[in-house]
Amino acid sequence: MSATQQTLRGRLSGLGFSRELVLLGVLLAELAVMSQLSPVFLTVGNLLNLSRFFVEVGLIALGMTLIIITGGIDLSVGSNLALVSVVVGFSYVWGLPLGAAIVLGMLVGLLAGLFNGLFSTLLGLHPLVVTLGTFALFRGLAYGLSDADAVSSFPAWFAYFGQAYLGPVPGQLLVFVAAVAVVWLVLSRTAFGRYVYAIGNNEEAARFSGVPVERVKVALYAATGLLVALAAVIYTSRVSTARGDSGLGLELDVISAVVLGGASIYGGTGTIAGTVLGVLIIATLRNGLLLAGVPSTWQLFLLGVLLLAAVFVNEFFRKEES
Amino acid sequence: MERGAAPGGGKVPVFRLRGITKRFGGVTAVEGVDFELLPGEVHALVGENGAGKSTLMKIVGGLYAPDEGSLEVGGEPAAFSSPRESEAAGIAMIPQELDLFPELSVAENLYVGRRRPRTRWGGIDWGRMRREAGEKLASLGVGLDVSAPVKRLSTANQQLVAIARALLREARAVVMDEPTAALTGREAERLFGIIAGLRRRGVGVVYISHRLEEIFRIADRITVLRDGHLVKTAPASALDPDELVRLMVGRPLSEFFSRHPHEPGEVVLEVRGLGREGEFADVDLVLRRGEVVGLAGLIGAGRTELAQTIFGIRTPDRGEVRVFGEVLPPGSPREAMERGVFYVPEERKSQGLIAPFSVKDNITLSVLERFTRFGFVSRGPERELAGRLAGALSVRGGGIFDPVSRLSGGNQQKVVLAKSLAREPAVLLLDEPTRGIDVGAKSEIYRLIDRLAGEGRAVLLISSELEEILSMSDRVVVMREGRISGEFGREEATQERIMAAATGVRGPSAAVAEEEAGR
Amino acid sequence: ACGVGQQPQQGGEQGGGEGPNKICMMPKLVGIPYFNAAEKGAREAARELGVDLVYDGPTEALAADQVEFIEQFIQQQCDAITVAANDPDALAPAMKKAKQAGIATGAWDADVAEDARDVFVNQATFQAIGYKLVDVMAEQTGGKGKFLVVTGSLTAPNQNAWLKEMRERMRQKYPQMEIASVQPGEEDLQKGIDITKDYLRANPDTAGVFGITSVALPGAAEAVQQMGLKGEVAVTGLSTPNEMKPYVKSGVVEKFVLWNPVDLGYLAVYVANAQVEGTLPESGTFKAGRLGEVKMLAPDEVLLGPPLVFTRENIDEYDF
Amino acid sequence: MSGAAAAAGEGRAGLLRRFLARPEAPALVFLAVLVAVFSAVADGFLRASNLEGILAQVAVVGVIALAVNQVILAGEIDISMGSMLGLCAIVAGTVAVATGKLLPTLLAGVAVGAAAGAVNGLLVTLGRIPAIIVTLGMLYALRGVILLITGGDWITGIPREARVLGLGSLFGVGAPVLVLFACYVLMELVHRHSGWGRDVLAVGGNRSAARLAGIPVDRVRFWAFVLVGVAVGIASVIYIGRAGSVQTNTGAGLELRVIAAVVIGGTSIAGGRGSPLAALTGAVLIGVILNGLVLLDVPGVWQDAVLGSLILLAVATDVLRRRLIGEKT
Ligand SMILES: Nc1ncnc2c1ncn2[C@@H]1O[C@H](COP(=O)(O)OP(=O)(O)OP(=O)(O)O)[C@@H](O)[C@H]1O
Ligand SMILES: Nc1ncnc2c1ncn2[C@@H]1O[C@H](COP(=O)(O)OP(=O)(O)OP(=O)(O)O)[C@@H](O)[C@H]1O
Ligand SMILES: [Mg+2]
Ligand SMILES: [Mg+2]
Repeated sequence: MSATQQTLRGRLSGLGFSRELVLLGVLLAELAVMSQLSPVFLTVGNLLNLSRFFVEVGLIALGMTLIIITGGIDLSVGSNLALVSVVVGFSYVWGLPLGAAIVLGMLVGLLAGLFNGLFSTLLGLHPLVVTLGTFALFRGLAYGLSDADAVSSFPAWFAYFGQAYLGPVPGQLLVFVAAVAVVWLVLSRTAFGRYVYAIGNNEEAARFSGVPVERVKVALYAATGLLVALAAVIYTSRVSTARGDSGLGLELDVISAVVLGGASIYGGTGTIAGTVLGVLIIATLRNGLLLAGVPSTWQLFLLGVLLLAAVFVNEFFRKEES
Repeated sequence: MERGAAPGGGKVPVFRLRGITKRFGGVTAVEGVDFELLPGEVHALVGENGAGKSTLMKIVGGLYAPDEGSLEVGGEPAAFSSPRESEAAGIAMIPQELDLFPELSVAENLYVGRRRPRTRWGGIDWGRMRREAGEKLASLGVGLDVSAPVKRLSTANQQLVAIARALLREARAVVMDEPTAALTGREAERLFGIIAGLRRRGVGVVYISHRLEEIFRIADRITVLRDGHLVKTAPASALDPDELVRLMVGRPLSEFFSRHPHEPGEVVLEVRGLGREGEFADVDLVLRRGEVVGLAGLIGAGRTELAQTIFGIRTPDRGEVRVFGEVLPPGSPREAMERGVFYVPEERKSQGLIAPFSVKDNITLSVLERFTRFGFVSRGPERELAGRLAGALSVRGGGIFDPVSRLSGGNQQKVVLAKSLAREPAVLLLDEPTRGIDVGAKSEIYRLIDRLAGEGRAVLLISSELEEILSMSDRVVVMREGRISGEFGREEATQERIMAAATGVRGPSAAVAEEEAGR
Repeated sequence: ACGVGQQPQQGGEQGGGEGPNKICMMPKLVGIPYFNAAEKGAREAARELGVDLVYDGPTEALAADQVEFIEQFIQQQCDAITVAANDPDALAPAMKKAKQAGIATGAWDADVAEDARDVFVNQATFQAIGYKLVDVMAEQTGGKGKFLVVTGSLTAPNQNAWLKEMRERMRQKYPQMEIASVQPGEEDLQKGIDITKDYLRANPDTAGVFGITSVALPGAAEAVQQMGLKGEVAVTGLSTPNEMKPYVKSGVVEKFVLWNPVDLGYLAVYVANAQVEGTLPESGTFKAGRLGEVKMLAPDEVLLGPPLVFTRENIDEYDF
Repeated sequence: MSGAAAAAGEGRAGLLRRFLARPEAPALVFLAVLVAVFSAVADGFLRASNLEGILAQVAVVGVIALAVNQVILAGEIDISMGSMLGLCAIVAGTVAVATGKLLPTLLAGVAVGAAAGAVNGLLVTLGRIPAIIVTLGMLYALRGVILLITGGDWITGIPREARVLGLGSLFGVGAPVLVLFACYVLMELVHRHSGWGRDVLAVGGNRSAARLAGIPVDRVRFWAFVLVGVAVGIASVIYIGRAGSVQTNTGAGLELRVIAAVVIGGTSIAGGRGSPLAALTGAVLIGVILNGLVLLDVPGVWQDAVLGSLILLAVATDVLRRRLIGEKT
């Protein structure tokens, strides 16, 4: 880094350029470019409609943010989503009332998360290793239970979860906004949130300070399981199908959004605002490119390049750490 | 070593700093400081915590670039942009904070970043490496399994490895930043022997320490820093301890150890037959209200393990701990805290503090739930408590909202203590609470310990400084190889008796036995 | 105001208003030869008809991604949307939404739920394919033996339907033929090769291997070739000719089955355009450019024709 | 192990402890148990051709895992291998079709891989972007590049001469196995006997201390990423040799399989602890499981579930090891 760069960076960060502000800038720039590429893009209708496609990733990203702040990771979220979806669909087909099936699905999602948390904390194994195992296990259970078949004969009211509108606003957007508010409050205002950061920065010192490290971690994985289950219900309703290959590759989408939002996979840093911006940046990029008629083969390339560029800009503005 | 004589008959300094200034953001760590190190001299660098000693030496070590001022090495201007360049110029550092590679073996730790011995085929000669490492450590009087990973070693042994690492290089200057902080008297003595050897060979040694008696034993010259400024550089013979303290603190220190013995009250903590496989066994211990009990012992005696087991960080294999007569559930620090037991760890960096957290967040971490309403932290009272405790312990170098990583070591230690006070514990287990702390802060901490005892709390003071133990304790318990080997009342406790109990041998042969125990 | 599936706003300007018709066509995924071939046909038809063709889809065969594309097509105000569905039901809500917006809807290659589209362009019935595969295999193995089936993804509905028809054909006509195992190749060439090899090593009595996707078949053929079992283990299935040419030429694969995806894409555009123009008949036949008269199987189903069987003799005539 | 000489005089128990202290011990034990179980219940598992087949199948993942192992040991991560393998295979395949020779094919694959790895390394070290983001971005970007340059068409008809690394054999042992073994021996030498190999451990174990010790931390990390690229290049030539053609989704999902191999083998994801043998063991372990699933004819829909359970069981073995050597918390 040259001296001029450093002073520029120093001056700008002196002006209070936080990570989130930079990401906001990236998002606004993106909106500006996309609206030039497609006239439909910057319409209220499109933007609201677009929200229906990031809510599932967004919900899971909230939980993943907290997990990543503690220095953990959960690779099993996509598989868990499929498992919950299949449980809801097939328990309904096998005769459970749909309401009960949904409750059962939520329970399964929660238990799956709990399993991740307990397995890694009780046995002292890195969550990456454990969730690599459950990544295959949950997916396999989803395939096995559904026998690779699909269910789509849901009653009409099930559509509310993923296809309802309140006025012009998609229902799931409201769910997402509520979830963001709750998780943001928990992370920034509660003792639990402080513990999450403490664990991520120095787990041993947290333990010496009486932070219930194991309990916090298990709670996080379980809560993420629950968020995955919520996302799974919305997803199943949105596509009105329950099948074993749902959410394939979802974990990468979620992790992309979280790390773009500034969370470090080494733990200790990350914010909800950053994650939400990360989710929005990726979602608008995909939507804008589609509307602009950019072939999807280009999108992968541009997504990768943008991810790098956004983070590079972000790092550039970040305060120097000695 | 060949060094030409400079005009005027003086020697050319190994290195010389002129007008050095270094700022961190708004904080000026050192300002306009001159410092020189001559070949074959031991130059002590003293000052309060945060005075800028480490910062100044990190500039010599190539870790920081100075904002102003210049550096000369062997009479030539120099500028280091990395530790590597500093090393190449013949300067070896023993850093203040232990920085080893926990998964690598002792032998390998000594060779990281160095040229490793090679076999004829170009591979690494592991046999020779282990042999040489063993010899180097043996010269320090340490017998360690050099193929064991460093993470298995106690702090003291890790410190010895760090020292051996620096000495392995044939350096012209060795900078030692508080090398004895984690050592007991025995190892410290060995180190002094090594320093004498270095000096004979014409190597310059910068010696940073808060232990004044050490300074006067080994230093040729003393430089005093205060608040980043140079106060004085003088031959050691021209100073006396009181004068030195006055230079460091800026005022005379009236009473160093403050202790007002009280009548011990009821039993607060009772340890019965506590044991952990391979660490300690059959420990019985009683702490009473208003009592300070010193826990002495050699390195590896198992004092840290015992204290951590009482606190619940480690789970005992046998025995029980009672607090106010009730059995403490084993293995739960939270439960111990609830019942009024608190442990102040010896490892400040890894166990005591969350470095990026602010002073406030560190102080209140253990009591956070007290400030929560409906799960939310009420920030007013939290800030109030943190401010009050930081003030009470006179934490300097940053406000309560600054990250604790920005404070000097001693001030960090005060934050750790403030954190323990936040819980208002009935039993306080202090593990080396004054390690790396300046005289001023030390005396503040002694006053604090006295006050806590006066308030009716029970204090277990683990320390490797015998003087500290003797001056502060109502009772001294000694551990040897995981067992209690002696207990002395205030009147009976003497240096000789404690050493005898710690080494297991009485009388003049104790020193020989110590040698034996080291193997 | 709360309603289900009621997307307010928008909806394209339909019918042959000013400008060319805009047809949005989606494959299961982009970036594989089969759908590239279909695109070739579609573009040819679009040129002939003078329509504006948008041909795009996800880079992975995922129904959820396809839903997103359909929503975007609606935003882009297409006149017709026709899709090759990765899941019949998952795409249904989005397709219904398109319908409500007044867009002509259709499916090609793989159907969506019947009530979610106006018409389906069927390349060949499940029965025709399943039966033909078994017949081709029976020819080579004398109508008996145990068989391995390597599929693409476990959940692909059309593959499950073909399997069902294959079993049915064996039960009816070749009682001595038996599907001993179905293994998922996960649309991964290497994985297809590996599981075929593993299976054949463990079950040397296997008479033949079906590879029923364009990735699974070359994988199975490669495995048999590498193990030197040419002539002992018969291989057939569904795939595209360019990928299969080496194996047909070397004799590992005698025959395999498919329809012509170029023609399929071509037909899908003709049908979609006829929908927009309102010229699609309810029954009888329908004139589709160079394909001539094409049969209406039902009022909402157009059939491309019987499956094609590729052999050493005819394979060089095709390039896709 | 070569350390055995130093352990002379120690009893059997000492040797056992020494073995158990090694990072790959749990995976090795679990692998042994699994092999025993499969030999008993699966006909033909123990046949030489099957065992050779397993090794040949894990060659691609194994060769890459050996390199990724170094990245993880250095405290970094690389998840771009899947797309990188696809790109290398496309380029190497094209060259193979054009030239019909092994050497240019290999050079092309390795060159492309090394270039991609160098980009990763530069972005991580000079760009100061966390490796997970760099390689995630590359995962997407390179897959995009593949689709853009091929337009989705396969590369078919790769001539036999260029497929030697996939199809050839020496003394009845397949070329993929030989290449895998050669790479393993090489990495073991690098790991134990090269300065870079030891520096990797130091950097991963304590990066700031490594910097203090004068290790050129950035250079060490950079070469780890390049090494992955080179390994992917070699693996891509094995791949085209074994597959005979290249599809555009070649390597999709490979990154997780490789990382699974490395960490299940026992290399710590936190860096600084692990060995090439761990990566190899992990790769073989997964290969054995997958092979067993087919031999036992586990229904396709349940295969992932069984795989997942066995992975969890394998990693849980580590707890047993810690109990045995008395590591306490
Ligand atoms: N990296 C840093 N960032 C910001 N401030 C720093 C940094 N390092 C040191 N300081 C500040 O510089 C001053 C000098 O610190 P230094 O560590 O040199 O003190 P010291 O004399 O070594 O103290 P101690 O005896 O406690 O080790 C302190 O006020 C400290 O807070
Ligand atoms: N020479 C040695 N070789 C191997 N392990 C040792 C050695 N010395 C100490 N240990 C390990 O360290 C443990 C004791 O560590 P430690 O030095 O922290 O004890 P302590 O009595 O608390 O000393 P202090 O707190 O003064 O450093 C022992 O139980 C032992 O496991
Ligand atoms: Mg210091
Ligand atoms: Mg101790």
